[in-house]
Amino acid sequence: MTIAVIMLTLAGLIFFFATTVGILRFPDFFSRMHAAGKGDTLSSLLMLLPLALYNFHEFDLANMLVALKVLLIAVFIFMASPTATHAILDAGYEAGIKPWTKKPEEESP
Amino acid sequence: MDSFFIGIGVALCFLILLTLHRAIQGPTAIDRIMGVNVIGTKTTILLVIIGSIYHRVDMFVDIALAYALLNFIVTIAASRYFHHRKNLTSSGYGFKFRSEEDK
Amino acid sequence: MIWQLDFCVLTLIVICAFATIMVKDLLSAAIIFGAYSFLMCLLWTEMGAVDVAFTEASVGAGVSTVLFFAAVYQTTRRVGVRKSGRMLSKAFALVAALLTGLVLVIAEADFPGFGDIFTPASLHVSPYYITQTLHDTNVPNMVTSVLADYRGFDTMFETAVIFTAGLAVIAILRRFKKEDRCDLPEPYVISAGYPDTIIRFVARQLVPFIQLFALYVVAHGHHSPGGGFQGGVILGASFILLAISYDFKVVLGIMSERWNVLLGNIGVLIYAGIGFLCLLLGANFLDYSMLSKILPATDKIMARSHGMLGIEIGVAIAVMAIVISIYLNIVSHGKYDKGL
Amino acid sequence: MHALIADYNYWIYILLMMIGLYAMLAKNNLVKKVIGMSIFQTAIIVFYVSIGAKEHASIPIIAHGSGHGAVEAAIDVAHYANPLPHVLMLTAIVVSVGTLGVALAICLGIHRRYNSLEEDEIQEQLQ
Repeated sequence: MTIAVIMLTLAGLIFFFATTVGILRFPDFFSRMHAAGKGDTLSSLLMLLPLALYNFHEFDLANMLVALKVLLIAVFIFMASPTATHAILDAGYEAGIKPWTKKPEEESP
Repeated sequence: MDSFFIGIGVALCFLILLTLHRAIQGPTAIDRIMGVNVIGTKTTILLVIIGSIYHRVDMFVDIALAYALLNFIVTIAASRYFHHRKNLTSSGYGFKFRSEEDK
Repeated sequence: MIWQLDFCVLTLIVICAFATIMVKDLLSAAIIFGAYSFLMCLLWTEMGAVDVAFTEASVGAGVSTVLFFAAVYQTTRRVGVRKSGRMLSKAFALVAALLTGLVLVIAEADFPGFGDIFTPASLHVSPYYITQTLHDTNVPNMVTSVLADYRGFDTMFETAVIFTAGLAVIAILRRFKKEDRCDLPEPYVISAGYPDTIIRFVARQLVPFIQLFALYVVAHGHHSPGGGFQGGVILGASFILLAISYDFKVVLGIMSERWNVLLGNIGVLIYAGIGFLCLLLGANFLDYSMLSKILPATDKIMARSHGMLGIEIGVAIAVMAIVISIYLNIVSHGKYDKGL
Repeated sequence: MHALIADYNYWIYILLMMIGLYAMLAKNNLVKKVIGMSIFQTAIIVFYVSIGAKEHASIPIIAHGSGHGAVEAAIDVAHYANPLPHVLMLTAIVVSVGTLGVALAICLGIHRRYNSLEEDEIQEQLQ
């Protein structure tokens, strides 16, 4: 159990790190949003799952409730985070950010 | 196990620092919104981790849930701003936007 | 307290505060201030102040940031260019801030260390609260019992302060001209802006759960962090979510201005009314133990617990109404026509 | 190292207070001043909550304490954080949102009248 918790947490941390690198290194808003939206949702699940598991060490009604609540956060993030990503992307598109292309001097006058 | 979780927490703090760079430096305001949203998600995780360190997770999940919730509301509110006011920059008053618009 | 996290979070907070002050765009400042509040919430949690963290998460990170957005939306994002004549006042401000810092640093040498068990603050009355709360009130959450029972007067007038703030916002902003007054709200007005189906759908699914969660926070505040303030703010935030994702008038259809002010009144009156009820039953003001005379099957200890629940409900109603009222007034500039 | 842990919170609160005070005094923009006020408030809250923290202490909620009238073994005071600063600061945070609302309402009222949020521009119009 402990090994599973550690492995999943480290996997979540790696995905968080990838998200952060993506946010820092990608060239324009849309690609950064791509990293933020996907990596965040996945890695939050990967982090919350072992935390739920860690609290479920004894089979007990109270522990089960806590584990379910932790998973409820994951469910909520899975509903809210893509919507938030969509909202931000839509706002960026409406505000007129131009997507990045490989040859910016040809695309944008 | 506690020291493992503390290590994870410090690592997440470091990642928050990196994301904060984007949130502070970010060329446009929308980049900042994105950065703050990502910080919010990381902080939600950190709250549950702190609960694990205290061995009282049942007391911390409510905070984390409320937190995820209000992070969502803040993000929606911030993005709705741009549906009504379509200027990315604050009318060009002396702010260093090293952004795409300069090209 | 976990000092490793303490160091990291405090450093991040200082960076955030600097950035908030330095950035030359009000919307960006509001966004970074949101991040600042998020990190503050983390700091409270790490120091073990879960109720404070809950309040900060709902009030600071949620509602204040949205209020800043609303204010910037209604005014301008522009931060003016620096004039050369202001260097003197800037220098003066810097000197004043540095002097304050110097005085505080000198005073800081006498402070007890962080994490010291025997600080003066935790010596006099606080051990009584910690040891006696279960015995006196049967409420495991000391913060709730101190907030609602031992220091009930304090909280009552804090609620009154919130109510006064709501009234002040209405008095400053609300415009009652005939042409400004909005007509009766229709239930499903599509706004002229962007009927964003995805956001609307998700918000419609989420709002009932948010409100249920808020009621749970109010009712379960005796056993876990939470209580009237937090639950009320989350209830208000659910209405704010509705106002943002749908139309402004949908919220007005559910919770009109008259109802808002009325609910604010009712909340404060529930609080004070329970106090006067105790007075009528022969106890002191806000001494809930006498409520056992009228509540069925409760002894004096449980009566205190139930009395706390009653005033938490009152606080929640008042705070919800005031948060909605402040938001609606600021985002529509007092005209109640359309919002963010 | 130990001295650093003992004092770090207080240094940061002093720093935040200085930042807030500087913003309130020096910034030309009214909303920036309001943000400075909020930072000042949080600095005070940091101070209070730091006072209440205890080393190796749990959160101020009694564990397994819900059974009616059942006061088990004696509760160790050092085992729970001090709840009193938490209560005071909890209400302070909620009041801060009230003051924030009023301050922003005043800013909006000023902007309606003078069409500007800058202090010097408003003063020019006043003269």
